[in-house]
Amino acid sequence: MARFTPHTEADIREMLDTIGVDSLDDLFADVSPGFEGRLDLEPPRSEYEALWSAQKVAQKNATGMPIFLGAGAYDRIVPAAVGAITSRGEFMTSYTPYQPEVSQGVLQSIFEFQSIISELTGLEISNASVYDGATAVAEAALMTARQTRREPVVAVSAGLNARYREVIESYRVELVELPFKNGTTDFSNVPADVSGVFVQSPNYFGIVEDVAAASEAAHAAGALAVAVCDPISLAVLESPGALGADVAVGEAQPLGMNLSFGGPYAGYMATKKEYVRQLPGRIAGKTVDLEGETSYVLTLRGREQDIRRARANSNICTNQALTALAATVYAALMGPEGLREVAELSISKAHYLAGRLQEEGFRLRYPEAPFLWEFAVELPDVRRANAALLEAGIVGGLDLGDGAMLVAVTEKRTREELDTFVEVVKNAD
Amino acid sequence: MARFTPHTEADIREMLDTIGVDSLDDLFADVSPGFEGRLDLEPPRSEYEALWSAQKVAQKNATGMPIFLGAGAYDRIVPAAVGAITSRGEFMTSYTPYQPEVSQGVLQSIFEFQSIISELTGLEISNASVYDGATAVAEAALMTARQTRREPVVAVSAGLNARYREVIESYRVELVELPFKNGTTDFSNVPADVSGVFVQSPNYFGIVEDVAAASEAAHAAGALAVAVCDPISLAVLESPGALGADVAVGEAQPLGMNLSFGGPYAGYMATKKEYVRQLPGRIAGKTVDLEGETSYVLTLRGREQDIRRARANSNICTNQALTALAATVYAALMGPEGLREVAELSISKAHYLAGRLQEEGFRLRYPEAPFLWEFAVELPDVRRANAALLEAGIVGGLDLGDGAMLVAVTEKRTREELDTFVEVVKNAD
Amino acid sequence: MLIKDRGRAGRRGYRLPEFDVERVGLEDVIPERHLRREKPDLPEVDEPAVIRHYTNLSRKNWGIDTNFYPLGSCTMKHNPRANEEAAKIPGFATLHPLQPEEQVQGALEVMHDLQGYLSEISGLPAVSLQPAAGAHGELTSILMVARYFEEVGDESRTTVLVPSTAHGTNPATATMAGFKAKEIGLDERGCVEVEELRAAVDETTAALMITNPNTLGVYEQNIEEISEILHDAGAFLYMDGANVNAIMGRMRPAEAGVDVMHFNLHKTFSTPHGGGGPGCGAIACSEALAPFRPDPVVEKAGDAYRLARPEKSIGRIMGFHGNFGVMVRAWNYIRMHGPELKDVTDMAVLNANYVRARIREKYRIPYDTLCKHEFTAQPPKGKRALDIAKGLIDRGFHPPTIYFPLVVKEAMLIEPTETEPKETLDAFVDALLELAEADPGELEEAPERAFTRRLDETRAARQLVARW
Amino acid sequence: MLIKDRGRAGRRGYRLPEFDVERVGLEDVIPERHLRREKPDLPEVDEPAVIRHYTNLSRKNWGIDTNFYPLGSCTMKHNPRANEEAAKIPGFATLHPLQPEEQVQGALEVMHDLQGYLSEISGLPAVSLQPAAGAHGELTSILMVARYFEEVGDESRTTVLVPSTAHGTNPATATMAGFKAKEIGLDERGCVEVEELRAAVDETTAALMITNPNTLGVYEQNIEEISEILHDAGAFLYMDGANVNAIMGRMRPAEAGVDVMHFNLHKTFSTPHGGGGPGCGAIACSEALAPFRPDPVVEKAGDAYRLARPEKSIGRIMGFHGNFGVMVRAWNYIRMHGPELKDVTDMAVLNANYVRARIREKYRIPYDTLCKHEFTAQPPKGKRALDIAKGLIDRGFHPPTIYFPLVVKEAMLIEPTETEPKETLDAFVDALLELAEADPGELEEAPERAFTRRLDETRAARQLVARW
Repeated sequence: MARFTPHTEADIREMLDTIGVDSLDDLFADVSPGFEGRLDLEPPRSEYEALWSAQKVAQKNATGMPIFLGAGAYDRIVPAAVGAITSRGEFMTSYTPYQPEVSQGVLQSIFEFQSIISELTGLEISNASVYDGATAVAEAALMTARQTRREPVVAVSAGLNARYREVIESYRVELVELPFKNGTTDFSNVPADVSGVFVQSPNYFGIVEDVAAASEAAHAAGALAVAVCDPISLAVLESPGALGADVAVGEAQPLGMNLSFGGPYAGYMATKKEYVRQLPGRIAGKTVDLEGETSYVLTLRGREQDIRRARANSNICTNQALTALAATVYAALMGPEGLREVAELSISKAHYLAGRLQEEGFRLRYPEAPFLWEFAVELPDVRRANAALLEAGIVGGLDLGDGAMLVAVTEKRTREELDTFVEVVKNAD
Repeated sequence: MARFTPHTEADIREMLDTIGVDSLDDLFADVSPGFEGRLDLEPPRSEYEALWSAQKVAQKNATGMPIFLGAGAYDRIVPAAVGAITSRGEFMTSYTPYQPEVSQGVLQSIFEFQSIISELTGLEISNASVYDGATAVAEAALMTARQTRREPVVAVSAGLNARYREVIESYRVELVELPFKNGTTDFSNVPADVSGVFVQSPNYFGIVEDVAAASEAAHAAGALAVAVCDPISLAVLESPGALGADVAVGEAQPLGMNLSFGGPYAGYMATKKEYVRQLPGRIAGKTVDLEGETSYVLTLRGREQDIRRARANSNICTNQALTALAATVYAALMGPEGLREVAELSISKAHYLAGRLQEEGFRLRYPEAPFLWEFAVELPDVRRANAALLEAGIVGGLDLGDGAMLVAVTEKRTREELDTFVEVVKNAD
Repeated sequence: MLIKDRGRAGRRGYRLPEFDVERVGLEDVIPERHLRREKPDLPEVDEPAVIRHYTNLSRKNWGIDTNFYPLGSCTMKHNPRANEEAAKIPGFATLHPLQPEEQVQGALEVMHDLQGYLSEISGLPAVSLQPAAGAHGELTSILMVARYFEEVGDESRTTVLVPSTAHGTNPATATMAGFKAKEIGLDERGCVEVEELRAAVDETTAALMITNPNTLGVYEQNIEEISEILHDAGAFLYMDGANVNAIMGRMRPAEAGVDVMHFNLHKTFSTPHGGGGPGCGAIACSEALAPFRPDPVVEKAGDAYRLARPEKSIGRIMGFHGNFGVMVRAWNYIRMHGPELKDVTDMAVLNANYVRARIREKYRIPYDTLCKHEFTAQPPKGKRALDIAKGLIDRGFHPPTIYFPLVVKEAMLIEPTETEPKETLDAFVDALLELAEADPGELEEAPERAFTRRLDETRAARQLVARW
Repeated sequence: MLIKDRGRAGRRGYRLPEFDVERVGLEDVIPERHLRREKPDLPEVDEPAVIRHYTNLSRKNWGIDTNFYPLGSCTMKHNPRANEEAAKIPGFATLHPLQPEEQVQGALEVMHDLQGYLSEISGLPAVSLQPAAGAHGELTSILMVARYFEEVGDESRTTVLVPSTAHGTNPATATMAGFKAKEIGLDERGCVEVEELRAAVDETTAALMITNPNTLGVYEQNIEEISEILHDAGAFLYMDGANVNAIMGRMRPAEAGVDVMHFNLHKTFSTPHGGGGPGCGAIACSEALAPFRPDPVVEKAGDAYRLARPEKSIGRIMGFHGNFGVMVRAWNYIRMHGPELKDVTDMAVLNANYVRARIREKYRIPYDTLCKHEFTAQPPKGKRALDIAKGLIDRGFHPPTIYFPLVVKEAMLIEPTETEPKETLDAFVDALLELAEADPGELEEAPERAFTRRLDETRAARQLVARW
């Protein structure tokens, strides 16, 4: 019998009798076409053997080194307390809180997540999270179309993470290109018929963009302004809400999630109260129970697929409750000062590294543009530099393919690592 | 302010005012001699830095290799579910269940641990655990003296783990040596005035001893018979209770505890009901509450130090509740059949290895004696063999210092590892 | 109490490393107009408070770890702890998604293995692991269908058919992918009405989205005929794989003519549901649709694994490669089972049929036939599913899914899963039978032993408060 | 329900690897008379049942993670999760204790560091980490004292003095180490009565076991005079270090004349109490006693660490090197604090004094002076400490230690620890003040909101049932 099924032979016999069939095969009498073979899978491994072999497979990955890759996923500190909470069985093994009376833990934690996102973005309403930053961006694109009742066409620039752009397109939204010059986007000529205008800040190249200008341009065109923001940056940068954005979305991974080869992360989405009906995904709301006690419940369900079916505002069903909980615990541990310090440490270290590289004669791709913790540096041979870095036990930056390397520096990088980076890159030439 | 203290400056001020002192220093006005300096400790590390440096220190240890060391601590499988349970905050961060109304979880888990130990040992009463196997042995030695009202003098042989013998002596108990021949102890001439007779089975050399003979000899001398047993062995060997032992003690580490460089483990102790007053340590008992509901409570507290002080039967206070919980979860996962299979896998693999070594011409130290999963094999140069094994990525057996290596084989060892062991040892000569 | 209310200005829950480079003044590197003026109102709490707050929050929640949770269509099976160990291995957990392929061969091996396992289970030759959830897998599949017809230049395909029993995600997906969703009714057995389908299928049909077994728990016995109807019309058969736990090793969708389907790794392959996610909605498809899979998939070339963009890919649907941590768990689960996945299915179906057989005495089973891993029941006359659900809570059981599928009034969709012992099923049935007799007035008071009483859900919507 | 009662014959909770060598018949290798005849009656359960059973058991328990837990003399401070991470590092968790020294340099470095830290904190030059608990550290210390006198040939030392406030472990330890325990009374401040001590000390005195601050929470202000009295008589001053959380960085026992002491790593250095253990009762001692420390200690020779047996060691007191996993946690904690351990002490003492100052209004404080990290209170006249304790449970607070120290009637020993915020202390005080006014009859009914009502403890002892 299988690994996690409790029945004994006697149990099975008794149950088959109750059902009124003779054999397990009889339970599948209606299944046609039946599969008569045996699944061609490796024989069952015991837990110990499975985990031992998983360890061996994992050792084929290069980990345990300082990482200078970013571009949407950041090697940030994950406090030990985060995993201690998210591994609590009650959080980990529950599902969408359809029965609020026995799901207050998950519901309140979602409410807290929403609150944190609202505070960071300066917008009134956040949802319970979506799959990741890229799908949050794509859902926001669709949202602009629903709200404006326009065709889904959004204005973007090269400053928007190329991967996000691709997902928007996969979601059958048209992109209109805005000019991108000296590291920032020119919002002065937004076409009149777009449903949304997107601004990512810091953008793909780490540079702070003009969210206010984007918002104004969007509104002038009758479109919605969507800001795409790294949540850590919002500890130091003005909130998109305050700068006029209608929607803020982004990747919550920097808030306490492991890199985990790209997922699971969580996308966040926040908007103005007036647009809440077009916001996809779950929302937890505050209410009271029969006895007047404060409690929480999924609300505005009428927007969702399980109620509204073909007319739902999205097909999205699950959120990323557990990774959103990680973000919540992370934000609580850090607090406003801690988040700010994470940002400032990263900024200081990134500027130190950029300065050292410039001293060594390397040119930044956008030397005049204000950046936070990520920057593009031009190198004679990015591949060779990365190979040399790997040799020195360092995971180098992203090869932009055009003679520049996109380098991300987080609070985890030490001065020693930064100095080594410079030395290696210098000598790689 | 320190790392895990919540007070703000304002809190501190307000609290000092309530207390009626001006400063934190004033709270220590009565402390003489005061320490005016600053503790000469390294500056505080952030969590991330502390864990990062801990990783680096841990890398100086040789781990991740197959281990053939035993001699009281065994490299056995620890199911993933064990850690999932013992890391539950309610178990991990509670203390001795003095308040049973809010400690039923710990109390019932202790009751279950006791039950499992009673079942395995065939004895009526188990305590909640003591520090480790060695201290269980020493406490048992003291117990025999109290029960027989004799001086603490116990008869042991070379078959008793040398470390256990040392701890007995440190506890100010005298040892009387019994002859040890061909791998087993001769109990035919136990001195008449000893308080206890000890038999370890399987003994230090892995060999099954005659517990019944030891019991008879003890009783003939008016002494208590104490059996020292690896709990895994009790899945296949007759229980000490059934063989007449009055006390059974041992190391519970093989039941789901990490090797952890020697601790924390847990010692178990079980005895006949008539000797319960002399059993040291906590005991959880079953009772009912006011409403008649089954519940559990620490009982027979009159034996203990916090009630009986100088006349207590031991100074022991804490048990090893969390590691005892690990043993409980482990035993529940394995069940009687699983424990038996752990034993049989180990026995089969150990006999395979012993056979292969003998085929290669190596002699077992006690070729006629029945062993389970540990045996002493004579090698021309044990040090050289171990060095060669390490070279091959294997942690070899224990150098007995007399031309033999004590080799332990658990269910984790694969045939491939066993074959490699043989090849390496053969070629090391 | 909210975490924020446990805070005081100035408290900190985490200490960061000291600055080891010169601290850069924000205003020196960022134009002032970009800088934040007002501090976000986030909790200012210490670590002890965080741990206690969330530990106690968790204690106001049930999960599979605490209670039987027969939530129909969600497959709330036991989440083996080994899976968690596997996902936590640093070689997996700390890998950056953009590390070059030669640095991530182990991760790619996991993905490649898993693609192969899902292929074997479905009988379909091509797999994509990228979708993050079932609904996302549906969307991916239907986008692939759409792209296929674009590719072949067939502009007439504007409709996706959806049986009336379908999950709400199916019609919502169809809409989202740019199709009109059209509903198909049921026959008396609870299966897709074949003649209605036949009449509905025409040159505008892009696909039928079928769930099999369907959300009534009934196996779609005409699936081969259905696939023929669609294929004859040049349309595709998509299968919603929410219920794969009912068929592993017992049937392979490809052999029934399914062209594309999704899996819910968090349902069938035991990765935790996490209070609502993360999941993974991997898809499997035929050779015809394989070129349209999202970017990237994992290929093996010689001894090396690599990420590749399928030739006519619909493009990227996630930021990186999908929910890798979920894949690791499912991979580990499948490796612990191998061909015994068939036993998983057998036991899941046994459990559902056993509960069905036992509650039949007092509950109506609208389609009372052999069910698969779940079945739909109705409360006795005069009782509401909602009240039964709340009454179950007071008896220590998480309620089944209620009011779904929509085609059954007062529906209760019950899915016990294979990891529950007979005693639990018996206790659950006993509670249901007792509730069938309970006084309706009393039941309306339930739950009385939960963490709250019934909630004012209207107020939550009318006076929306979604943040502190 | 017990775990066993969740079982059925034949269920299994864990699958082991297959036999990859020939299966040996037990009867072929072990004489039949040694083989087990009757199967032990152990649980036969599946993993899902195990997880659910113990998860739910845990939910019937409080810990620091769930509730304020001001258990006097136990220092129930927050257990940082970083310590758990450190102990779980495979390079520590999977190390066999008998691996040769060259394979375990990292582990020995941890132990050597920790010895040094404890030495710095105590001011005492030598440390042993081997004792597994406070009581074990006491025993070790007194055994060292005994061995010292044996070594110098002084056979007259038969008595160990113990203040009346001492933990029960102190006199029990003295007895266990072969001494007569003799009690010394208190002065009006709650400190050791110096004149009584002076009169009691003679050539039979081996040591005084003092706790400082003592179990009333009072600092032993005459400790220097006390140590002189003992040293003049050739006896030793042992300090029970249960309360080191009150003095770190504020005083060093060595400078007060302490010769040997123990630490509770699980109290002072935040390793979890685990429902009663494991702990670590490391000791620190003077040069004179250092040669008697148990075997082994860690020494550094050049760049290498090694295990060594002190010259005149009392021998081994644990099977291996002590509770290494606990040491790793304490080591990590100290490395996260460094000299800020002083702040830990300051905040612990602040919290205790604050609670003392606030409850004074209605509770009697028998020795009402500045306390250190804990203090002893008595309920208002007519109330019992037990009832107050049970009333606290209904209000969500774990009770303090009650009926200890024995010298105070109806004692309540309250230790808030430094990791609790002012709000929690205030709520606790408010509850205490409310209970001071509560109707005694009602209080006897408490707790009503716990996991059980009050228990029949007499029955547990009279009709002993300690197993299934």
